Amino acid sequence: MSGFAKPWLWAWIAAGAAFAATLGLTAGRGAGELAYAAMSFGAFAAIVGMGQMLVITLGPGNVDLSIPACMTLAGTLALKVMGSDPGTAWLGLAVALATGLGVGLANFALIWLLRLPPIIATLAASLIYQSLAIWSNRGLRIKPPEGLADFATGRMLGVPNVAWVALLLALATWVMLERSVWGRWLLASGQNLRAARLAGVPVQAVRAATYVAVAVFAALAGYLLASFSGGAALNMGAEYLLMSIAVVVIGGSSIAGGNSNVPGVLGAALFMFLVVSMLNSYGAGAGVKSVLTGAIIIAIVIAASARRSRP
Amino acid sequence: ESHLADTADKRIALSNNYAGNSWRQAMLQTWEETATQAVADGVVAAADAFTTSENQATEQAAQIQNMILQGYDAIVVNAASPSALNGAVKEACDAGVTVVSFDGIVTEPCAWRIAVDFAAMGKEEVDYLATRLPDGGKLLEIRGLAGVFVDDEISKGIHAGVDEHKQFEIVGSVHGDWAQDVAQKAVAGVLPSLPDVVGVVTQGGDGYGAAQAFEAAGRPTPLIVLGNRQDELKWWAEQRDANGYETMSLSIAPGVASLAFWVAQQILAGEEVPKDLTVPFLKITQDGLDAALESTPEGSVANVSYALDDAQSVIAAAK
Amino acid sequence: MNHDDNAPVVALTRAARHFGPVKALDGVSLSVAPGDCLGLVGHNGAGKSTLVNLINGTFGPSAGEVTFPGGAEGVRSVFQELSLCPNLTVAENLRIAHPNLKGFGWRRAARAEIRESLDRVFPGHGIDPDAEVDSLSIAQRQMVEIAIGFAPRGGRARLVILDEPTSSLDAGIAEQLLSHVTGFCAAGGAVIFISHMLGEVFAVASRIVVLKDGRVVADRPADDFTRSGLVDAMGHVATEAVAQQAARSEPGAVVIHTPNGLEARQGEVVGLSGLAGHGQAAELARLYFSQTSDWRAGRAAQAVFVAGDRPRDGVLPLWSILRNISISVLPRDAKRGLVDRAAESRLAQEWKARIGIRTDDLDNPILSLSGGNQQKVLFARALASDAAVVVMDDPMRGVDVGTKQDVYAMIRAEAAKGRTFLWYSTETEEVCQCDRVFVFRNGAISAELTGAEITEERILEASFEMQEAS
Amino acid sequence: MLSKYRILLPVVSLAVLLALTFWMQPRAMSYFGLNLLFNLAVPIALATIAQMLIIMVNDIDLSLGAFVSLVACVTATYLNDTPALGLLILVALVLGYAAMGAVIHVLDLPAIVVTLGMSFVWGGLALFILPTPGGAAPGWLRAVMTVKPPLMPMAVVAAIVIAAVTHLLVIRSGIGTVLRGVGGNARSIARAGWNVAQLKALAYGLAGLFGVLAGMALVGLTTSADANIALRYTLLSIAGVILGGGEFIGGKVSPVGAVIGALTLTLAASFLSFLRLSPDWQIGAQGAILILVLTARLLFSRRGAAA
Ligand SMILES: Nc1ncnc2c1ncn2[C@@H]1O[C@H](COP(=O)(O)OP(=O)(O)OP(=O)(O)O)[C@@H](O)[C@H]1O
Ligand SMILES: Nc1ncnc2c1ncn2[C@@H]1O[C@H](COP(=O)(O)OP(=O)(O)OP(=O)(O)O)[C@@H](O)[C@H]1O
Ligand SMILES: [Mg+2]
Ligand SMILES: [Mg+2]
Repeated sequence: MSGFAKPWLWAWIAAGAAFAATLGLTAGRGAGELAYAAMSFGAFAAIVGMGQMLVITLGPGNVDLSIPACMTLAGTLALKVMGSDPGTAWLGLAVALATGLGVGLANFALIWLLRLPPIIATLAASLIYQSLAIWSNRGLRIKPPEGLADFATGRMLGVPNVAWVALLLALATWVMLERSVWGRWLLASGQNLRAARLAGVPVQAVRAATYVAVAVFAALAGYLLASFSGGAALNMGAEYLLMSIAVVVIGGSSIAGGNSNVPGVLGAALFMFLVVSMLNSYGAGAGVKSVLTGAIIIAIVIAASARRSRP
Repeated sequence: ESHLADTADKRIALSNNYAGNSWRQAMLQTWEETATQAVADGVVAAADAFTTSENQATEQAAQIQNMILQGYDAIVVNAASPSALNGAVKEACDAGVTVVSFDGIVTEPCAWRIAVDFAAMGKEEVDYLATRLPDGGKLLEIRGLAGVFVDDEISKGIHAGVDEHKQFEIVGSVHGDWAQDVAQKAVAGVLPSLPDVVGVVTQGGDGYGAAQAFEAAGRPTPLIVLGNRQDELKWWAEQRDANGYETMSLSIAPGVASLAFWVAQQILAGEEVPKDLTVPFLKITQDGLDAALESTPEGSVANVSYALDDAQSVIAAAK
Repeated sequence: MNHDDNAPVVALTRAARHFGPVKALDGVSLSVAPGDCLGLVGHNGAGKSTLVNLINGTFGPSAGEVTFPGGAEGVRSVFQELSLCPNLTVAENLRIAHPNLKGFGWRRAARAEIRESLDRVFPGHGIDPDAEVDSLSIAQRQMVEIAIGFAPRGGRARLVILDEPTSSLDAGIAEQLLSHVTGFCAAGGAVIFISHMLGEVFAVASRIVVLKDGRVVADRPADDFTRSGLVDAMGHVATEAVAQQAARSEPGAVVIHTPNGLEARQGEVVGLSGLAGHGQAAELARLYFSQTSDWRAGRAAQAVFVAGDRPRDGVLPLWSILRNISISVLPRDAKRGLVDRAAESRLAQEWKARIGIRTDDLDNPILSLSGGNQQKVLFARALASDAAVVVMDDPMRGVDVGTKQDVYAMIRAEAAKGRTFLWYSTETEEVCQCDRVFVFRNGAISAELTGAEITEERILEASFEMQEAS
Repeated sequence: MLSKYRILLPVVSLAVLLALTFWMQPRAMSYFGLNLLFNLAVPIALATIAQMLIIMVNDIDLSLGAFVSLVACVTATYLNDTPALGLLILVALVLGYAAMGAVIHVLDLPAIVVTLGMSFVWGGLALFILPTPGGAAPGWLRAVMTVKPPLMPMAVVAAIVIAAVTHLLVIRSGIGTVLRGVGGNARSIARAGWNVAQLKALAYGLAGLFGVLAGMALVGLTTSADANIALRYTLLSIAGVILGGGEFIGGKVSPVGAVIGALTLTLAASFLSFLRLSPDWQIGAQGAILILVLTARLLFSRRGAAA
């Protein structure tokens, strides 16, 4: 909203600082490479992060813990259907997105029909999706069709294709949140569901659409990641559970709901990659790396919130 | 042969803590094949496999306790932790259950251990590099999951190897969590700040990811010691055909589960079996590559299945 | 404790409180002595709640000072917005306000104390001290809060500040409160009584202070005021009896018919009455939910809702005033799903002027408005839409007299244009302005009154259990 | 009124599950069997109580699993080798938790974020202490966790004691009431003159204390530790609180329910292993049973109360 200091700025500042610190080691050599890698890998975090952001915007208690399982399931099914055959990329995409749609609807059915708290519903459902992924393919790694793999690892105008996808998606999400009626409805539902309903917002439709959106985003990320890394693996989504939540909050979205922030998610996605790279480059051990990552996350959140509460 | 009949009414359980990668899936597959055959042949009454929903020692401890309750005669366990299951394993032993651990072994003295010398495996990687790159150079190490026994052991072996071969220096070390997408990401992040690297030492399963990261960064592909996943082997074969790339693959065969099954059966049959057994690791060289590729299903891992004879010879070797 | 009877309990000298550019209080001098019952009145946003917060120390004054010559203990506040812990029981809520209740058996002591206080203020209240506040009606919660205010809590209440305590109580219970306040002051206690119901203020206050835009414009004994004089002092021209019954149009077709027997025609203002908590609010909510969907919202909503319980049902707290006004009409003005921001701000400006929302910038957060002004925003939200049915759940809660008259007129005008209003109110006076009234008792309709039948007596009669036979 | 139903559901689900387990595995119906079924539930119950104390003040703790792991590492190393230093570290950890609560309140930070960050910090510290699994449980701790009391196995006795103590602390005591009030309406607590920062520090400090107890109990059972040993306790404890009738916001929690929730979760996993499902579906079945148990909440939820 107008008049506020920009909470998303901090994520970008932190990303920039981590970038600079890494390059400090090499006196600037490898800047292009590092930026390129950050954009490639940040893209996946950004895509799932934006989905998670939409859900978190729905208000306290709303979060999707089935993102990793959904990524894995979508990636597995898509690659299985494609079976490395050329020209099946679109078919695979359709299968992945349909998987996301199904997962999202199933999650929402649990939340709405059975009135389970979203945290528990998505956690429990994710175990089932995991089983489905195991059952469908028993962990066999099928290679993506060559054209698709080339697209996923390729670049356009010096920017990775996956980053372009994330960017387009971010643009669409931003327009949806900031300019569309749906966005207003989502933000209203996140502040006070009952008040929103009484103000005429079709809250269940909004919630359903949001849970479907996060699953579709996750499925797309799973499809791209599997294509990017040469096949789906049963554990390929694992690190995106905490990651998706971290990029939302580092990006400056309010965890209390009703307020969200697309540019912040992008900055935070880059940051999460760069900070690990920085610590790796400085040769930090696993323990130091973990402690510093945690400390930096907290520092960013404090900085962003201190700015916000003193307008 | 006479020992087979003695165990016809015995029941064996497999306690597994993780099913989320192709190695474990192949392991479960091998177990199932061995078990189905053994039950059909009347060797044992049952040989059921159980997997926990989370890769955690606490869940596996509970799982072992349930197996005790279910009255299994032997529990074959691939442990999430070498020591955190000791309480549950002790309880099993006290209840008269035979416990055989493999791959991820347990330190509780009452259990049997079918161990792979992970440290030796790590050292052999560097030894191999020393033969291929006598001038030495800078190495990148890709580790597994922090805080896990196997990761620490292999890494220790690698560092011991580097200490021995002074011409090598490890200039970067990242955790790839034994997942190739994670390894790819970690390597891509650290590469820009690294000088030229001549070799990559891995823990298996992450070599292909490393190769992709080098390619994406536009760097020449160094000598990467690979694991046993089919996609790694295939990539190796492609590189070999294209430019004569030469390397080696070191790993543990998931089929060691079948070895553990037979060892458990032998113990139940009353055979005298030493507590500590060793299996060799699976090594694929340039010459064996094509044969290995041929016998490995698409997308799976290179494997060896063990039979009763193998178990008997491993036992005999340890005596 | 100081036993000097003449020393005031609290004294404000040129106390001021600014929120940025807003001068909520602008140099107020005031003192309250034991035995005083001070009626505090003023338009919405005049600074009454701010004054309360200065006295109870929620925030300090920007200038001037607040002193307690006899010490600050025994000064209690009952806040405008309900402030109990809903997850605790009634007795446990007393424990929150009474930290010295300790040790084994504190529950028994707490239970006894709150029961005694409730019995004293609201005889026959029927509230179980072990009931969770969650399970109480809004009126019962208000009663509990008042009872906690008057409870001894290890000492004695010396000054009780009541900020619109009767806004959700029905007439009978409000009457009990008023008589308790009178007795309390007669026994040497002091009370600051804030209300927009001038009748109540005249009934209890020994002295009336009128606030206007953060300043005291009148401070005289209650007897020196007349009702119209008081309204004048508050800064509104009395538009008493605006067009009473005047523009009553011919009612049209039946647009609403519920299984309970509630019926409304096009262009009608239908009142729901009866004692608080007898199912009116539930009936309205049911009706509204049946008219609208959880799943779809078309360009034009069939019904809109004006909430009385603002934090629970109305306000979207993170948003600006502008966004709070426009939320219900977004689909109507949208172009291809995108919000038409120019139309949105035009609409909000228009309603700010029409309904008199006191703010200098519609982009301010809604929570910076006083309670009554937030209520106006909710009215604006509903009336700005084209919905044929307007459902109002006690919407005048905390709205000042002047604004009320404006809103009554607006409702009449809209009804004349063919809209139907369903209006639940705890104030019989308001219900009497309706075309048709349904009186509720125990969740069912006990009487339907039209035209000349709508009188205070008939409504009261239908509200209470009457022996039909005799 | 609601609080009475709140406890009913967990009790019923546990009873049904227990009956089914006994039916399928009569061997479990013994002193020995009950102990095997439930002894690993003891640390989970303690962790669930810790999580409940945080949820009680409207926050959520994503760092609990990492924290319990850290405590386990400290217990298996310092507390065993140099008890005084070990104790000092554990006390410092509890104080650290209290400080975290105060900071969250004073700086008005979202707890979910801070605890997410802290989970990395605790995890890193645990890796420092135990880069590779190991350590050993102090003898006395091992003795406590494997003691064989008469009549009832240790696991059952411990569960009852934990439930009783926390019920007295959270539901019956005055300060517990105020802490629940913080979850219900922090503003009114502040207006009544309480220092909410102190109260939050107290709630977090208590949570830290129960987290420490959980870690110690765990090491007493497993005899050694590793840096990842209890990571799943984070989600498990949240599920336990909800299963036990607690709610995420509004200070509505039940300690007795939380303990029962922890027992139910543990039992659910055992029950499934008795079913002998195909390995492919073993993981999914855990999810299914969680959904099934929670679906019973529907029977008790207020119909029509939601918008
Ligand atoms: N926290 C705040 N920030 C900014 N402005 C505020 C704040 N609190 C009050 N105000 C402003 O101070 C003025 C006085 O508000 P106050 O709540 O005292 O009015 P009131 O007389 O109680 O009105 P009502 O009868 O509507 O309750 C209003 O203009 C309001 O917008
Ligand atoms: N919500 C509850 N859950 C479980 N048991 C309860 C609950 N409320 C009361 N009890 C039981 O009922 C008994 C009587 O409760 P009651 O509150 O009347 O006792 P009290 O004497 O007022 O309290 P105390 O002396 O502990 O302060 C308690 O000892 C307690 O065991
Ligand atoms: Mg006010
Ligand atoms: Mg008011």
